[in-house]
Amino acid sequence: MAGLEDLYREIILDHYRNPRNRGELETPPAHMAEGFNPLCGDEIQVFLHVDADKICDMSISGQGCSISQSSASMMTTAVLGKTVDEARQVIRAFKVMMSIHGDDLDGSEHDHSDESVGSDVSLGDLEALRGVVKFPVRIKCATLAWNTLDQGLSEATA
Amino acid sequence: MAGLEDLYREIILDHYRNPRNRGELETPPAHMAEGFNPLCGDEIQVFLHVDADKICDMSISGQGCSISQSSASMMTTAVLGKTVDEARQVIRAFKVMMSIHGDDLDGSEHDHSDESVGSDVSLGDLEALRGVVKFPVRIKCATLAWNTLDQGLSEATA
Amino acid sequence: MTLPVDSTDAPLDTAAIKADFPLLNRQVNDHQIVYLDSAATSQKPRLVIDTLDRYYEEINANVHRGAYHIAELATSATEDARARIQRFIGAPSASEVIFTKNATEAINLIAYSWGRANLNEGDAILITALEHHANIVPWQQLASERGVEIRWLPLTDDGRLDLTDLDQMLDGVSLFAFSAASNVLGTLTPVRQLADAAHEAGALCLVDASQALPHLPTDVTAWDCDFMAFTGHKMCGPTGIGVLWGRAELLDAMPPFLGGGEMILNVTREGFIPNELPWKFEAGTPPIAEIIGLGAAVSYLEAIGMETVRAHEIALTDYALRTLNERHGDDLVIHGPTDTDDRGGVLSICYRDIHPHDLSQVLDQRGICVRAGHHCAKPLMKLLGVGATARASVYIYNDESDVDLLSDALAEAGEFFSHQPA
Amino acid sequence: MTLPVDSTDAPLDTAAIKADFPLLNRQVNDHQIVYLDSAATSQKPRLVIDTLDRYYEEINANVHRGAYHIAELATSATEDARARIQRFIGAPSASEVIFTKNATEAINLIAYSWGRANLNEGDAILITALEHHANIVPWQQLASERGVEIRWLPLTDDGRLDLTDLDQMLDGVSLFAFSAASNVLGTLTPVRQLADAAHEAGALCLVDASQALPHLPTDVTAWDCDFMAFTGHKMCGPTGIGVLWGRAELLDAMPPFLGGGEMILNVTREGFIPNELPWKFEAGTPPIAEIIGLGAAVSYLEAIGMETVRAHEIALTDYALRTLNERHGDDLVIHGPTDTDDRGGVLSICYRDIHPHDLSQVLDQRGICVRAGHHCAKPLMKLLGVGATARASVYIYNDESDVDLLSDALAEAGEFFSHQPA
Ligand SMILES: Cc1ncc(COP(=O)(O)O)c(C=O)c1O
Ligand SMILES: Cc1ncc(COP(=O)(O)O)c(C=O)c1O
Repeated sequence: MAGLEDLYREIILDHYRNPRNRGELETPPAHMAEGFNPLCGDEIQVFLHVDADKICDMSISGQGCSISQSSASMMTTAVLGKTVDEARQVIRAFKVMMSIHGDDLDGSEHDHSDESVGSDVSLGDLEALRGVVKFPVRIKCATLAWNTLDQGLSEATA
Repeated sequence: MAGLEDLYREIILDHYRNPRNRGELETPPAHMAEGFNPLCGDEIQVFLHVDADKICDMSISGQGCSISQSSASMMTTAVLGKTVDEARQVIRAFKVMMSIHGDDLDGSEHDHSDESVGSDVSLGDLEALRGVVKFPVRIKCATLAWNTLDQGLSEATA
Repeated sequence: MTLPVDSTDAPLDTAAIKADFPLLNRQVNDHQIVYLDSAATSQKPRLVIDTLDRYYEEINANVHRGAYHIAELATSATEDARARIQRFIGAPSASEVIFTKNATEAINLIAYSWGRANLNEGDAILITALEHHANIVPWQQLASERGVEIRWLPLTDDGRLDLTDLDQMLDGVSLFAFSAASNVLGTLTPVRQLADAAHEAGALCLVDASQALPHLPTDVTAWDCDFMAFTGHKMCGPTGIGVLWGRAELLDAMPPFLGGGEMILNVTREGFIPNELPWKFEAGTPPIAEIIGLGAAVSYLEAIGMETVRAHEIALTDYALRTLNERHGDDLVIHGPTDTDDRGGVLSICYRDIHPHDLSQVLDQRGICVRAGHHCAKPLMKLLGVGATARASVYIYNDESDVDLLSDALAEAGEFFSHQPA
Repeated sequence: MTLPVDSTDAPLDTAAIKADFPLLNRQVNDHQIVYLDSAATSQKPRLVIDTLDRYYEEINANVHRGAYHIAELATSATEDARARIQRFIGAPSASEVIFTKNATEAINLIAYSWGRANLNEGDAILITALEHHANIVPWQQLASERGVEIRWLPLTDDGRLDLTDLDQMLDGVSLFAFSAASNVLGTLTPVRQLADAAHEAGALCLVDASQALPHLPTDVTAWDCDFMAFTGHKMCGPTGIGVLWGRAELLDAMPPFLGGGEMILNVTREGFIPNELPWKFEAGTPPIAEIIGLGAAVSYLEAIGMETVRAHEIALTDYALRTLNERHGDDLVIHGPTDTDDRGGVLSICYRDIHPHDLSQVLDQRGICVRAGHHCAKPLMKLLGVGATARASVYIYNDESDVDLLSDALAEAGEFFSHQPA
């Protein structure tokens, strides 16, 4: 079917079928953050173990569509082992990639300082999710894990 | 101006300019009932003195448009001195005359038993208000005093 | 603009009906649109769209306040619509028909006005396991404010209400609030029986008829219910309009909800006197065009005949259940009752292990509109053990070819996801 | 359909504007309609009517839930409208723009959610003597429930707010709720000054901008207010749509009001988690067509330019005050401020001893639409010592000829009532 290949790239379906870092971590020492996509009912739990400012362990549970699940899986591989600051940079870079139609309602202009911050960071496999931007309702699927991670990092380091 | 003559008949303007039985009665022995037309802000107070089942005294205060004021004035001349039952028959007859577009929302059909009850009663001068039916928003003006009287009779004889 | 001819016995001429709905003639992704999401919102016939236009172009004026000609026309069009809706639902009086912005506001009105005036710590209400959030959250808000208990009537395995312990569950309950039709399972509930049980137990009942009224003949008098809520946009009407119907003596005894213009008889600095029904519960400028538009929607449905609508949907649902199950076998699960006597045309589908959101995305490529998600019924989804379903729902303008196209697209979706290298 | 060209400095081309409004081309009682009741509701430009049609004919679908194409278009059209309205009112974020059914619901939302969470016996709120019932009754309901005190800021003789004792009256007040423009007197209130005074006293402020937003450039940031309510139908938009704007940190801290779909993140049997702003306060299917229609109304007004609108209305009001007073002398009383700096184009008229209801009936025979009544401001009418006024109100499509026709008709009405034999 035409068009769908932009959305369902191989690597996305791979992460969907074989999610990395799936499961739960003991809390504490880990911290759990929960996110909901009110659109489609996707729910996600992000377990984070932050030690000495580093994400030393991380896992994902919950359920959702291929986009939200693969995005979560790729996210874990992108930030696991990174410092909190580095992880935040990846989050920002990912959100910039997803922001053509905006995930939230903060007006219509983009903050270009954000974009330059983002552009320093290589997103690697996550680039495969760029096609999601052509399917605006799916952006919330792709960003669900990231918003939940963001929230989890704030809580875990509060 | 064409059409308006149907509404503003001589006798109506006469009762408007020279309202009969205007004023307040002492309560008790009289009873006061108050009515509002939320449409145009008209307010009316009907003072009723019912003794031995007869309306032995009655007066009107408040303010409103020519239709509501003249209707109230004519009403007093029509029911003053009558028994409560007779007054209720006049009320019913008047409401039947006004009911082409319905004062309230009790469905679309008329109750024909009502109509036959009404037709026995002669409305006299009040017939001049028949033209109001062609101006549906004004029906509420014409019936304000009557609904208030109705309520007052129920309260005064309760 | 002609109304469809009443033809209670003849089957529905879906082609003619389809032609009345401008949107159904559009293309999506190079395919003629196949709209199977009427449980979310129905499409609108030309009659309703034209009625809105005529209102704005010819009689637009604020209502109940103006003595001039167009204000009078707007007022009587509004009250005519109210009377038409009254007759459509079998209500004894138009003064019992209260306009809200949607079914959700109608239920909240009951929860705020009747609920806050009558329910306190120790009181209980009964809802069911298949309710929409609109008939859950207002009660949870009340419960957390007042300590009111919420009980949940369970379901049978095939998604009907389990009435085994109904009387026991109703014991001590002040209100039984339930849907006449489920927006997830299609289940039709035995409204009269539930109302009788409620009354037997000394409880009032509130029927959420949002999914029933567009599809079935409805008569509040025959149902013997106390309150009923429904929403305009699912029954060929415009957005922005819903209805609360309630028995006059109950509504009369309730305090007002929203305060402002229209709902008062008098205001002084010291306080206000509420207006009569129905205006007492209609604060502010009403959704005038929307009320009149809903009146036109009712005319449209009446001209078809609600018996005919129901017969059409039974036949089409039967066809869908049969052909989809035959073709897709174990790949497909359709939740809810299997007998069309117990259900409407809402088909909640799980297909293989394809997430409903992915499934609906693939169907969209063929112009097929189905909804993926929790359908605002998360407690029910949890009970079904699924996070989401793909929901196809039919209405007067759908026919067997729409079901066939859905069936083909399901197969293609299966292909697409299995052929992608893993 | 073309938008009027922005022409901030040039005077308004009323003939061109009039041509955009289909209803203004109709006849009433054999006269071209003269619509002078925009304070009750404005007429709608073709752009808005067409936008509603296009929504229903091309993209009608429920929002925020569907993955298919038209649902996506409906969702983005809704959110685009929100962003356009955000910019129109100078709000920092679109998530602060909450859709309600009208201004009345917006004010009730504050009274129920913020009010019930924050106000108790011993607390006080300040309103003014010129408020519409929409900004009185919700507070009276709260007051009678909670024992909250309501204070009334008085007026000067010419109908402006009397600020002499403002600081004193604000002492101990939690909320100052006032209109930016009066629907009876036309009075414009000094919003920024009032907001500053409220903040100085530690109070929040709520601006009822229902009569201001259609007529003036509005900027909530410049006003520095906390909440603002307005209604769509008075600003060229459809019926059934209003807006509450509030500062995000206040809205975030408030409990939800109406409960149901859309306003939740999650629901379990145990309770619910509210959604983020703005959806937290938007329960149920929103008035989708109406939101998009209001967005179109804002585009229409922006294309004219709100500075131009205001300049036009100053000029026209000035003309009306001058010519009506000149011609009718002592026969005519026009309530409210005499200086167009302090007022908009709302003219509340008493003519001889003719009751306003009778007056408007006579004007209607000439196709002239004015409103007679208490204008949902009974406490103000009492203060003015009148039961009712006849109110003529102007907008972008009115011109001097409309005022002249009104003036002629007043004279004729005087004739009619004095020539009838008494
Ligand atoms: C000053 C003012 N506030 C509030 C309202 C209420 O607006 P709505 O009836 O659309 O809720 C109006 C208009 O009726 C008004 O003029
Ligand atoms: C069963 C049921 N109840 C209530 C509602 C709420 O309707 P609305 O969103 O129009 O208020 C819906 C639809 O969304 C529904 O399906």
